[in-house]
This record gives sequence, structure tokens and C-alpha cells, in this order.
Amino acid sequence: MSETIPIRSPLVGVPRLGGSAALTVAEQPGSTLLHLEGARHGTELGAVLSTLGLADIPAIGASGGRDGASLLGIGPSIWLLVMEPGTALPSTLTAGGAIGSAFTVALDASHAYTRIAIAGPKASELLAKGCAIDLHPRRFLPGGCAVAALAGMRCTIWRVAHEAFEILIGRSYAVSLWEWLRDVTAEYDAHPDRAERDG
Amino acid sequence: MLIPCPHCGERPHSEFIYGGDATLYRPADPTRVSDMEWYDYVYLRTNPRGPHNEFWHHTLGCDQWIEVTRDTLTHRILAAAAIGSSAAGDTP
Amino acid sequence: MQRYSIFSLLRNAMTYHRNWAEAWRSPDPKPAYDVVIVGGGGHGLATAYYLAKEHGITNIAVLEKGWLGGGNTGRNTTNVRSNYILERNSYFYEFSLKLWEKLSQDLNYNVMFSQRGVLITAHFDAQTQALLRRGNGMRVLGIDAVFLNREQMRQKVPIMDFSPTARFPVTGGLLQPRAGVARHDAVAWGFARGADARGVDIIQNCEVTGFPTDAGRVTGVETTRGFIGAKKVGIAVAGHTSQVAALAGLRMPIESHLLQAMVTEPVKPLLNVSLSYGAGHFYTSQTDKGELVMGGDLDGYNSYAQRGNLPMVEHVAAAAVTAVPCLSRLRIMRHWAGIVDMTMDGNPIIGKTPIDGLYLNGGWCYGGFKATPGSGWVFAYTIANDRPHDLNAPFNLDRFRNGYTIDERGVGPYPPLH
Amino acid sequence: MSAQPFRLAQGGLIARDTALRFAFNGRSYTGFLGDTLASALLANDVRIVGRSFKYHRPRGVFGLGAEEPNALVQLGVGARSEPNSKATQTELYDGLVAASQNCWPTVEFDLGSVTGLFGRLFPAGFYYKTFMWPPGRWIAWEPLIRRMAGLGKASLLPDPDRYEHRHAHCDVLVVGAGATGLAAALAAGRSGARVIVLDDGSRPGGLLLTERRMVSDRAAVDWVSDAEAELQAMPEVRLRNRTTAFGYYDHNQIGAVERVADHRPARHGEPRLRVWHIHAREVVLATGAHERSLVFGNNDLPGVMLASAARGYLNRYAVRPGRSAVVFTNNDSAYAAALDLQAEGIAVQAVVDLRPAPPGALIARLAAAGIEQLAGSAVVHALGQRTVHGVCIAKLDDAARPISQPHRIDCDLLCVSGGWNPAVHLHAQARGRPVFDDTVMAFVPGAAVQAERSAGAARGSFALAACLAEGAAAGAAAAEAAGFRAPVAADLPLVVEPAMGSAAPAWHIAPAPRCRRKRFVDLQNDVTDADIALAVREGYRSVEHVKRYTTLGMGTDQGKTSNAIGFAHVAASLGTDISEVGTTAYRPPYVPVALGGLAGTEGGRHFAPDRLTPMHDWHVAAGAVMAQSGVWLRPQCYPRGAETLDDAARRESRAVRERVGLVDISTLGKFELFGPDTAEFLERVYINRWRSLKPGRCRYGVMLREDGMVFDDGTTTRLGENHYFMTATTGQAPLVGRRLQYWHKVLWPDLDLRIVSVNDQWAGVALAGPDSSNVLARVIENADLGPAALPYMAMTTGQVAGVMARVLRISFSGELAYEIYVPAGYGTRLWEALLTDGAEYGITPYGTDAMNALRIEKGHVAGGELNGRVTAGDLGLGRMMKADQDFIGRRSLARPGLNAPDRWQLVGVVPEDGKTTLPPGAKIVADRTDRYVGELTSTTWSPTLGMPIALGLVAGGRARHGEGMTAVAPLMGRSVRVVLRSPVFFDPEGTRLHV
Ligand SMILES: Cc1cc2nc3c(=O)[nH]c(=O)nc-3n(C[C@H](O)[C@H](O)[C@H](O)COP(=O)(O)OP(=O)(O)OC[C@H]3O[C@@H](n4cnc5c(N)ncnc54)[C@H](O)[C@@H]3O)c2cc1C
Ligand SMILES: NC(=O)c1ccc[n+]([C@@H]2O[C@H](COP(=O)([O-])OP(=O)(O)OC[C@H]3O[C@@H](n4cnc5c(N)ncnc54)[C@H](O)[C@@H]3O)[C@@H](O)[C@H]2O)c1
Ligand SMILES: Cc1cc2nc3c(=O)[nH]c(=O)nc-3n(C[C@H](O)[C@H](O)[C@H](O)COP(=O)(O)O)c2cc1C
Ligand SMILES: [Zn+2]
Repeated sequence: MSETIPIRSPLVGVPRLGGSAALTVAEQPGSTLLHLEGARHGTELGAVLSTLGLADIPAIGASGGRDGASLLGIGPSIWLLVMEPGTALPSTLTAGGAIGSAFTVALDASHAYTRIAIAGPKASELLAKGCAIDLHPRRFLPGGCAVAALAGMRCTIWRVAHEAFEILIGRSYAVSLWEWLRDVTAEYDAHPDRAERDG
Repeated sequence: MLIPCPHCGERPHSEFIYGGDATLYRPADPTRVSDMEWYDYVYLRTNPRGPHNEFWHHTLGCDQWIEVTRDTLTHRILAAAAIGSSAAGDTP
Repeated sequence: MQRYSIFSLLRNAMTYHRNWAEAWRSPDPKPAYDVVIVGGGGHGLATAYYLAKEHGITNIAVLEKGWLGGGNTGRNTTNVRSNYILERNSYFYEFSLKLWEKLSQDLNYNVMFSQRGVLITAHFDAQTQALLRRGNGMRVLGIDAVFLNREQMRQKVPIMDFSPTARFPVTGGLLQPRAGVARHDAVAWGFARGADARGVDIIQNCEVTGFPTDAGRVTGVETTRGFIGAKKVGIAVAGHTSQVAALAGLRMPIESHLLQAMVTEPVKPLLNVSLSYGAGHFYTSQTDKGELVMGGDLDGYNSYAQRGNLPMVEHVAAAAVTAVPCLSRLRIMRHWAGIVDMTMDGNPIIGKTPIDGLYLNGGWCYGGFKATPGSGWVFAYTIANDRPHDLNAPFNLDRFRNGYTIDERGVGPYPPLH
Repeated sequence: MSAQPFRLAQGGLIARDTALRFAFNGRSYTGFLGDTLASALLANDVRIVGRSFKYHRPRGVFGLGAEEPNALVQLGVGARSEPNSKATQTELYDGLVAASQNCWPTVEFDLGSVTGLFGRLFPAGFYYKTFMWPPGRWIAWEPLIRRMAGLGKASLLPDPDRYEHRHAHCDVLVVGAGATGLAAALAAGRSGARVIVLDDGSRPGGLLLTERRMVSDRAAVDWVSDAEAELQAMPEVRLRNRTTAFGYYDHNQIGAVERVADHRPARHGEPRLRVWHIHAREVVLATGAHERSLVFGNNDLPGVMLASAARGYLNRYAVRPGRSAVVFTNNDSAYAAALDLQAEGIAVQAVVDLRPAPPGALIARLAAAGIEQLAGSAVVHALGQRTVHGVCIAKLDDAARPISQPHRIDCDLLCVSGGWNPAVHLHAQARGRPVFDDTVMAFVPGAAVQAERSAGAARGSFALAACLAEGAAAGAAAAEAAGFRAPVAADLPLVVEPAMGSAAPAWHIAPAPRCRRKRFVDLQNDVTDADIALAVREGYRSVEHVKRYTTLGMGTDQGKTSNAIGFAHVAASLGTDISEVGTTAYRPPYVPVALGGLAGTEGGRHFAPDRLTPMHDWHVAAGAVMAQSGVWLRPQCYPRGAETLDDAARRESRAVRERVGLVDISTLGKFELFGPDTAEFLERVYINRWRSLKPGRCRYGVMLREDGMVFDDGTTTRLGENHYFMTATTGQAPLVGRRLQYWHKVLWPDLDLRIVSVNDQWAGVALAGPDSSNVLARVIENADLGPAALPYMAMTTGQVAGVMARVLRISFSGELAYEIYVPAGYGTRLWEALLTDGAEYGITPYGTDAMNALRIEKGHVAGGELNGRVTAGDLGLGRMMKADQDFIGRRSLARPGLNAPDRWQLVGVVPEDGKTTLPPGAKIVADRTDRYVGELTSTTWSPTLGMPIALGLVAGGRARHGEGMTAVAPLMGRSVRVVLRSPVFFDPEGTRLHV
């Protein structure tokens, strides 16, 4: 079944970004994503929420969930369900299962996005090089998410911890974003490449 | 400029694409309106020098059309709302 | 009119330039005129000038709400060209270009029309084909155009990025050799001086606030300096066309948009052609004083704020250094904006209005500076004869209703896209 | 390497233990860490730094910082060379190389200065009056003018440095870290607000660093360090030196440029400049003031210097700006300069004060210091050829006319102070209107429009005590306005303030009789008082006209030291007063900003992202020639061996016609539509019928704009009862997505449907050719491909290469063909499977060139034809239009213009001789050769007909099939006889589709 066949990452072949104390940037392959629209408030939705351990469905900009399954509010009655690699899906959360009927639209989006984890003390400084939203921890709390321009590309930016972010970028843009990241992370020694050392 | 997206909050206008005059009213049945009325809908604009009801599409954000009232002289934003929940004014 | 020449310059040097005459008077408005022109920009002044010169009508007032030439004429990037896609545009702008070629002598005022060529760069196949269609069309109509291949481009603008790592490699370019740039302020001042010398009253700080009519015919203008009678009234107010036309109860197929421009610090000659980048929103030329004048795309929203915003400035800068990497260390010294009157097909409106005796010249979008002499000439003809000249007949107001739009970009009734 | 003859033995804020070597005009010198290039040049007795713009007159250091009009140098060499760099703002670093500009052969002896001799021939605007002959030959004169103008030289090499942007948000932004700014930052910071403090200097302190003052019993400099330390300690406060706010934009957004690595080499990966986008709730403008000059003969000679600058070089840099000085002022501030200079052993010959009765306290202090004081007098002109050697001084009458016989005093330094201009630039950019204040004789901030407040010297409060108090108050008020409680500033630092007299109006000192020496208002652009008078005399009366006619304030300094003086001269010439005249518009940037900085990382490599298809890597590995198609990169063709691109495309298209090929169509726009009203929605947005479309069936559709022109075309497939799959053309896809939403959400919100873009989720492959079904049959499981189950324009699903796929029997090529869609992450898998199983059918990957050839043969329209000016009728698609229901654009179709007989219509075009290639982009001429009746829109070589063919648009073309015309391409010197025909060159009956 297709679920078992690994998804080919668009970042195969591009130079990887290593890590440093200040910053690590790495792709997070293998998560299962569902694009959800139009919550049908009813028993199915209830089932889905309880599986996720949520009392209520997250508002735009908020997220919630448990056991490696998180629901992100990314638009007006639009959500993204992010399931960590390897999390055994409760049947309620399969497109065929309860979630399929809890929402007007439940589409597999696992192939649509490339997921990039950015963590470390310099993480928000890095994002501030290409993203206009206010990342101050008072304003953008862990668990918060936002769809915004990063280096001019549309991204879902999800703060998973004080110093850790996840970026969901449209697959066809992934390489362009990665190359930008390569460029702007150089100063943190986030990758060994010394080619353009200067002075 | 910063546009307060009713869904995403304040964002630079470079995240948006402009959608023009939001006070236009497309006739329910275009066949029933005069050439003049149709011409007015497709081509004529009030183009005010002051408060202007307009659409913006949050292309690099929530991907929604929103309705904004903005002063075209000062660029002050007077109101912003999701489509339909028209706080921004008199679209039919 | 005191003639300008190297000799008059020498003569006046002897007297320490104390005896130069005024370039134009600053008269008070008369109670009435044969023709009142609303708007003291290049087009309004040129209209008055040609009314006097070509049609012998000299009892004219040009009313300017601010200082003459302070509108888009005073803030544009001065490209003068006739490299258009559509036939009607070609005829009109080529006519205007021919007037440019004699303008300094005609006005006895050096407008510094520098025919250094306007060059549009090509990077993609579809774009190359479009430029070829355009250039071939120009040539058929007798307008000069050459297509440069990559090598010829390298010769013409060596400072562009011809490296293997170029973001968008240059594959060619369409050059109009006779096109170029001019000294924008001089155009307004030259026409003002020429019109004034023929008896035209140029009245600054006089805003038109209304168009009294009698039985469907305009009788004059209300202004901040009182009523001024007129047999005929011509509107040439560019970015403010909707506002002014509304005073006469007319709705316009126009949106007013912001267009920005900027200049670098002056440097020694660096670029000898007016360059327009095909792979991004950036075009530039170097003034005789040495600054590179740059522009890009519209800000993209209705605006009357005659002032720019940072995103477009930065986008132009990005395109600039992408196209011409050595510009990166040049500094922007000033940036500003103008209010352009974007029509629904990206082309101007020059002709009669539903109101007798009221004529309209507007909708110049971001491209009316090159039209200044041509526009003034045909508008003067239209006002004098109460009917359009063949050259401007297609640019009538009715074309939108009748489906005869002149849509170079082919994007339809969405002004910011033109 | 020379000693530093003009360096004081001790003092100054320089690190004497760190000597720095630098070169100027080929000679090498030393300075110290903490120097600017200007202070180091003065320390080394370099007086002539550059040549002026118009007359090429020698010029020296005039100011201390951003206001500098004169000391512009060519900084650095090679790719990093930068013209017009202000020596006063260039921090000295070891190995710095700079040179004078705008001079030849040398700055000491510049041939260009002959223009000075004929200066009289070049009054303001002289070029408007001549160079008009021979007619139309301005272009012949132009090069001369251009060579003389233009100051420095731009490097012709690509810039090796990096640039970045950074976004920042704060409650309170304080611009300027002088006494006022520091006081403001402390007050705001103590409230807990998020504060950003910017200063364009290399360290905070502003003019305090140049003054010998005490702030609450500590030396001012120490007070500054304490303030700095306290601010550094506050977690929510950021203090940024070398960072200049250059623009105040809408909604309290401020642009600032940080000079990260101009004074030292960049560290690995670090940018040279960082441009900040700061969004501040509240802004405090503590930007200080710029000292003005005075207008008298030869007031541009090297050695003439602003008093505050002389004082700055002395106190901050421990540099003697001269040996013996005269101070010329109209206000108190210059007295401190005189006293400091005298104290350091520079013989101050006299303080010449325009005011008949300067404050007694000041007179007393001069007397105590043994400095002569000449009240009610003026320097009528400076003496000297290349630098100041002396001044001529005369007493004045009430009308500021010299009365006494001028007497001479020798000196090599003339300190001038014509009062101060508050730096209201940012306030004005924020749409405030500066107003003229008669007590300080300057334009001060008017009412604020944005959330902004000025304090200290920036609002005309020049007394240090006032600066500190206003700063603290402004900082607190800003924090409060941003919603924080600012503790009442307990300990305002104490300062002893010398009594200040008011400045004398000193805009214009009449020249001595018959004195023809030039008297400059704008030093950089060589604008004299005579130029301004001339402009007004010639009718250029608006201050904006004067500016443009004389170029007043249009230099790189934007008139910081000169504009106000110029406006006053305009007022004088008009006989009105300066508040009547007003100012010219203030525009960003406050200081010039490098294009690279504004571009940030968007310049060059990252300019416009590329979109890549799921099979991108495969294409590249297979040696495809990748071509930009909108934002996407797509294979144009896959040349083999020595094949040219044309050969490759021909081989590929032939392969499709004869056997089977596959092409990557992942770039098509893809949407899924859900909901009961979807069919109705499609009826309204497409020109053709949709309700009749059954599940499992596809249909080709055309969309119009409201003006009736064709907007886009594509196919839509009904996947289920209320579930549709729509494709749009690659180029229009984003626009189509927005329009679909607009039509739904804005026009018909009542329709119950949802539109989701699934562009990145799906990979698409078109498998085309007679053998396509055979190949597909091999890769697909549990799907019936038989003509009954899957006829033309039908869809099915199946397992392809082990993954669920959508298979649409659709053809763009005119062959039996399938569009196969699988989740993007399996795209390459699908692609490779097809190649493997297709091998024995000689399956051939094809690119956009071949795809074009095939669709042109079939008469399918694309980019070239869909130029936004064609109707469905023009394309021969009129029959598709439903008659009985409205759809977008329909109402516009009846207009005469859209039904004119001479509309350009789609035709096929072939060379008359059946072989000559058709020039791309050719126009088509019929009877008259000075007009065209149409054009070629797409040209190619037909694999089937084995000859060149084209699609074109021709006036009334549909009725002109068979007519002979000429395709002309003058640009290529080509002209080919052609015949018009039907646009469908291949299988008009579509038999190949229905096998
Ligand atoms: C940044 C920028 C770059 C451009 N670049 C180019 C280019 O490279 N090439 C090109 O060909 N074109 C260019 N243009 C367009 C060109 O500048 C204009 O189309 C042209 O100058 C219009 O001239 P005008 O005389 O019609 O309008 P303006 O020069 O704007 O004159 C109109 C005048 O009417 C006055 N007015 C308005 N309302 C009233 C009233 N009620 N009463 C009295 N007076 C009134 C205004 O004050 C103004 O002075 C550019 C425009 C901008 C803004
Ligand atoms: N005696 C007088 O007549 C007189 C006149 C003027 C000033 N002063 C003295 O000057 C001082 C005034 O204090 P102040 O703090 O108001 O002014 P200041 O000049 O001391 O400080 C202003 C600071 O702001 C910086 N700055 C200006 N524009 C900037 C921008 N756009 N971006 C970033 N930084 C910018 C400057 O570099 C400077 O460091 C006091 O010491 C006062 O005594 C005296
Ligand atoms: C072709 C051209 C060249 C310009 N060159 C300069 C220049 O060298 N220096 C300068 O300060 N401004 C220059 N400007 C900008 C003007 O100062 C001014 O900003 C512009 O005319 C808009 O007017 P405003 O800023 O008063 O609104 C130039 C403008 C144009 C159109
Ligand atoms: Zn949004």
C-alpha cells in the first residue's frame, strides 16, 4: 500500500545543513499530513478531538494534540493535521476514518509540504532575516503557528518550543527555501562549508 | 503598509495582492441590466481620494480574500474584515 | 521672447546675469478666456503651447493647483520611446517621438533629449518571441528597432551579469536607437516659457473646484481664486483625473496608483542606454548629472499619497543588483513617488466628454511623459476643432463601453496589472 | 609613513595604542583606532580632500558626520571600491585606501577647475539655454557634460559582499543615542517596554562626545558609558551603533541600515550591511541638529569648517583642526568651540559675532581666555587660493551691510556657525510638517501624524539640560503610550547650562562692494547666492522650482547644512519671509543607502524562487535542457549526443506520433472542488456546459474575464458526486486560483462548495502516442483501460507502480494519451516505471519544445495565442459557449468591438514553398507592406507534415484560408511567402483520439 512506500524528498541531493550549538536546520521527513476544512461539529469531530486529547478545535494560529499528532489552525476553518513519522494512526485519524466525515474536506497533504526543523538559540534570529512576524516569545508562544512569507515564500511556521520551530514549505519551493537557508545560516556555522570565508 | 488580516493579524502588505474596489456590485442577472450598467460594473471606478473599500488577497498568508477600508491619501486602515462578515462596509 | 543661445549667455555673463527676463510671468487670472486648461503639467502646458502655435488661439489660461511641473512631469523617469505592441499606440507615440526630435529648437529651450536608445532585455523564449513580434511590428510601420543577440548585448551593456551564474541569463534584447531620455523639468519649463511668450496666462496655486455648465455646455471653471469663464475647458491632470472629472459628474475607467522612482548618488558615466530588465521590475538610465534614475512596478494599490513605501524600493534594488551586479555598492540618495492614472486598458483617454466644451486628456498610466508633445498637439487639435485627430480618435472614452480597448499587456480591466 | 603633526599629545576618544595605517591619494599615513578618515586626514595635515561638483574647486573637511557636503572620497579599490563615501562617517581601519574624486590629474592640480575661471558662463541652468545646435544634436554635447559631472566612479566589478535584512518589533524605538536619546531610552527601558535604540555613530553619545561638559559631576563621556551600561543590562533593550534610520514609512515602520562590516572585515557568512525593518508601536526622534554655515566670499575654502566640527575633531579625536583660528558665528554655540580651541593652544585670533550685543557672560569668558571679540561684525570673505590663509572682517550696519573698511586677519582655520537645523527629516517623512520657529531661527517639528515624538536638539531644544529632560519625558511618554508604566524619572542628571542668547538672523551678509568672490549656499552642488537670486529673477519662484533649477540640496547630503539658508535666500529675493517660502519635500533615505543593502538576500541568487517539479532531479540527471517557464523550471528537451535542441525536439515529437512519449505536466495548476453546488459554480465560471458531466468523465473548459476575453483553459474531471478535479495552465494557475476564490467568496458566497489548491500534492505525467495504452497496461493494476471502460475524456483510478493513481484519458498532443497523477513524492517512481515498462516500445521523454510542436499541429492554443486580447470566437471556440446561462464575461460579448469583422482570428500558417522555416515573431502583411494584418504566434516544425508550420492571428483570418500573404521579420532581415489555412494540421477528425 502506498503508505508503506517512502515519499521522495525534494531535498534529496541538495547539500545538507549540519548543526551547531547555536542552530540546527534539518529536514523532518516521513510525517503524515492531512489538510482539513469545514469542521462538521458533531460526534465524529468529538471522536477526533478526544483522540487528539483536545477539548476544543484549535483557533487560527494555535495548535494542539498528543502522541505525535497535532492539529494546526492555519486558516478560517482550515486545519493541518501533522502526524509524526512512525506514529501508528488511530483509525479515527485516517482519511477514511472518523476524520473523513468530521470535516467537509479531508485531503492527504503528506506530499504537498516539506517539513524543516529549525532549533537553537539563534532560531528566531534566523527566521527574522526573512519573516516579518513578531517572534518575541511574549507574542508568539510555543504551540503557536502562522502562515507567512519566509524569504518571500509561503510557509507555515510552527513554534514547537521556546527555541524550536518547524517550517512547512510547499514541496515545489523546498529547494529554493533550503538554498536561502544555507546562505543565511552560514554565520552560525550551521554548516561546514567555508567556501565564501572572507577577511 | 501593514494590513490587519482578520485571520492572521497585522502583516506587511507585500504578503497580499490587491483586489480592487470592494463596492462593485455584479448584477445578479447581467442579461437584465443595460449596457450602461454593465459598462459601469466592469470599467468605471469611484477611485476616491480618501476612505476606500477594497479587497486584498492574503496570498502569502491564509490565502483568503479580505475586505479592507483604507484611506488612499493617508494609507490609514480604518477597518478590515473577513469576506461576508462585512465590518468593512457596504458590499451587498 | 528673449532668445536663449550661447551668445545671449555670453552677453548676459558681462552683466552678471542680472538682465535675464522671466521665463514666464505670474499673472492674475482674467475674468474669462477662450480656453482654460486644467493642470500645469507637461501635457497641459504643451496643449496651451500648440493651441497658440498651431491654431492661433492665444487667449488661454493654464490653471495649476500647485507649482507647474510638480506632478508626474516633475517626478518621472523620463523614458521617451515608441516601441509599442499595438498599431494605434505605435502611430501615436512615433508621432510624439518625431516632435521630441525637434523640441529643443522649437521651444528654444534645451530639454536635453538624449537619443541614447531604450533597450529591453530578453531572458526567456516566450519573452524573446514577444519582443520579436513587437520589434518586427515596429519595423513594418517604419519605426526603428534592432534585436541584439547575447554577444551584442554584452557589447552594449557590459555591466550586466553575463556570468555563468547569472540568475536569469541575458539571451538578447530589443533596442530602439532613436528612443532615449530627456530632462523632465525642462520640458515643463520650456513649454511654459513658449506658451507664455505666445500670450498664455500660466496661473499657479489655483485649484479648479468645479465646472459650471449651462444647458449641457461648460461655461468656465470654479477655482480657489474664483470663477473663471471659458468657452472651452481641457482637463490634463493625470493622477487626479477621477477627482477632477467627478467635479463635472463624470465617472472614469481609472484607478489612481502609486509609482515609485529613485536615484543613486551621482557617478561618472556608467551606462549609456536606457535599460529595462526583462526578468524583474527594474529599469534605469543615467542622468547627465550622473545619478542612475531607477523605477519598477506600481505599488499595486489605489493611492493618492505622493510618497513611496519600502517593499517596492527593495524589490527594485534586488532586481537592479541581479541584473547589474556592480550597482550593489551604489547608494540610493532619494526615493519618491507619483500618482499615476491607470486606465482599464493601460492606455490614455484623449478626446471629448459627454459635456459640450469639456475635453479630457488623462489616463496616462506610467507612460505619458514620452507623449507630452504628441498629447499636447492632438489635444490642442481636438479642442480647436471640437473633434479628435486621427491619431487620438482611437483613444476615445467610449472605447471601453464599445469593446475597442487598446490593451498592450492583454490583462483586461485590472489596472494594477497593466 | 608620516607622524601625525596635528594630533594632540593626549586626550580624545581614540586608542593611541592601536595605530592604523591607511593610504590617501597614494600616500600612506597613520591614524588611531577610533578615528574617522576625516579626523585622521586632519591629524596628518591633509586639507584638500576633494573637488566640487561644478567648478571643481578644492574642498576640505567641513563637518563631522552625516551632514558632510564636501569630504567625499573614493573608498577602497577594485570590486569593493565605493564612490562618494563621506570621510566624516568612514571609520578608520588598518589598510584603508581612499582617493580624491572628481579631479584630474590630481586633487592638488585639477584641470577641471578651469570651469571655475569661466564660472560666469555657467550660472544656474545655463545648459537649458544653450547646446541646442546643431538641431537634435544634444547627444553630441552630452558626453562632455557627463564627463565633467558625476563625482566618483562606480566599480564595474560584481560586489563580493553579502547583504541581509532583519525584521524587528518593539514598543519604543529611540532614534539617536545622544544625550536626549539615551535619556529617552533609559526612561522607556526602565518601564520594561521592548526598546530599540539606534545611533549612526560608532558609539553612543552624540555631540556629548565632542563637548567638554559635566553631567551630574561626572564627565559627560562617563555619564554616557554608564547610561550605555545600564541599557545593555536591560533584557528587553537593544542598543545598536552604526545603525542609521533612513526612512520613516507608513504604519510606524522604520527602515534602518546597520554598517556591520564596513569598519572591519566581515566574519564568515556575515553581511556587510544589514537593513532593518523595524515595526515600532511608538517612536522617539532624538536625532539632534545639524549646524549651519554662513554665506560669505570663498566660504568653501578648505579650512572653513563648522564650529561644532572643529570642536569635535579637537575633543573627540584629539586633532588640531588648524594652527590659528577665527570663529565666525551668529549664536552662542560657537563660543565653546573658541574656548576649547584656545585651551588646546590653537591661537584663536577673534570671535566674530554678527550680533551687536552677544550675552555678557560669553564675552567675559572670551576675555578671560584672552580672545578678541568683534561684535556686530562679519567675515566678508575668506582669503587663500587653495586653503584658508586669512579672513577679511568688517563691521556691519543694522541691515547687515559692511560699513567699515574690511581688515585682514591671518588664520588657517575659520570656524563658522550659522545656527542649527534640527534633524526633522524622519518627522517630515512620517508626514509631519516642519514649521519655522523664529526663536531658534530654524524649522522644528510640527504636529506628529504617526506615533512619533521629537525631543532635544531634534526639536530645537539645544540646551543640554533641556535635552536630558525632554528625552526622559519623551521616553516615558512613549512607553506609556505603548501600554507600559514608566516610573517617574527620579534622578534627572544635573547640568550647569551657560546662559544662552538667541541667534541673530544671519541668512545673508551683503558682499563688500565689487567683491565678486563666490558665496556658496550648497557646497556640494556649487550653488551660490547669486544662482538662487537668478532663479527667482527668471520666474522660478516656488522653492521647489528653485531647487530643481539650481540643484540646491540635491546632492548626496540632501542639503543638511544648506537647505535652510537657501530657503531664506529665496524668501529674501521674493521679499517674503522664510515661513512663507517653506521647505522642499523631505524624502527618504536620510542618508544614502547601498542598493545591495536594500536588496538584502533577494539580490542575485535568491531573486525570485524557482519551483521544481517532483521529477526535477531525474530530468537534470538525464541531461535535459531546463528552461524557465514562469516560476517553474521545465525540461525543454533531452538532447542526445551531438543533437541540437531542434534535433532533439524533432526526435521527441516524432517518437510521440509514431510510438509513445512521456512529459512532465506537474506544473499545471491543480484544484479540487467539493460540495453540492460545484457543478453550478463551474457553469458560471466556464463558457461551456457542466451539469451534464457524469462522474468519471472529463471535459475541456474555457474561462473568460468579465471583459469577454479568454482568461484560461484547462480540463475539469468529475471524480465523484460532489467532487471535481480542475487543471489550469501553468502560467495562469496562481491567478486562476485567486479568481476562483473571488468568484465564490465575493460574487456567490451562497454557493455551497470548497476550492482547495492541490498543486504541490500531485505529480502529473502525460503519456502520449499510439503505444501509450500498451505501456500503461503494463504498469497499471486493477484498472480497465478498454475503450468501453475508459473512453476518450474519461477517468479511472488504479495502482500504478504500486501507488494509487488518477488516470485521465485526455490528449493535448492529439494522440491517444493519458494524464496520470500520483502523489508528488511518488512522481519519480511513476516516471521511472513508465520508462522501464515502456522501454520495448521505445518510450521517449519529451520536453516543452516537442509538446509545443504537437499541440501546434493539433491547433491547440497556448501562451502565444492566449494573449489576453482574444475572444473564444477569435480562437474558433465560439461554439462551446452555452446560450442559456450567464457565465463570467458573457455580458461583454455583444459589444461591437468584440464582433468587428477585422478582429484577429486564429489561423494555421505554412510556407508557400513547403519548406522555408517561418521566422518566430514575424508579422503578417497582405496587400500593403507598411501595415500588418496579423502575426505568427507559435512556430514549429511539424513532425507529421515534415515542414515548418505556425499558428497565427490574422484580421478576419477564418475567412481567409488559402490566401497567400507574407510573413515578415525585418529584425532578422527575413520575409517568407505563406499561405493561411485551418489551424488544425493533424488528424482534424480526431480519429487518433477515439481508437
Ligand atoms: C515614478 C514615475 C515614473 C514615470 N516614468 C515615465 C517614463 O519613464 N516615461 C514616460 O513616458 N512616462 C513616465 N511616467 C508617466 C508620466 O510622468 C506622466 O504620464 C506624465 O508626466 C503626465 O503628465 P501630465 O502633464 O498629464 O500630468 P502631471 O505632470 O501630473 O500634471 C498634472 C497637473 O495637474 C495638476 N492638478 C491636479 N488637479 C488639479 C486641479 N483640480 N486644478 C488645477 N490643477 C490640478 C497637478 O498639480 C499637476 O501639476 C512616470 C510617472 C511616474 C510617477
Ligand atoms: N549649544 C547649542 O547651541 C547646541 C546646539 C545643538 C546641540 N547642542 C548639544 O548637542 C546635544 C544635543 O543632544 P541630542 O541628543 O539632542 O543630539 P545629538 O546630536 O547629541 O545626538 C543625536 C544623535 O542621533 C544620531 N542620529 C541622527 N540621525 C539619526 C538617524 N536617522 N539614525 C540613527 N541615528 C541618528 C546622531 O548620530 C547623534 O549621535 C547636547 O549635548 C546639546 O548641548 C548644543
Ligand atoms: C529624472 C530625475 C532625476 C532626479 N535627480 C535627483 C538628484 O540628483 N538629486 C535629488 O535630490 N533628487 C533628484 N530627483 C528627485 C527630486 O528631488 C524629487 O524627489 C522628485 O522630483 C519628486 O518630487 P518630491 O520629492 O518633491 O515629491 C530626481 C528626479 C527625477 C525625476
Ligand atoms: Zn491572512
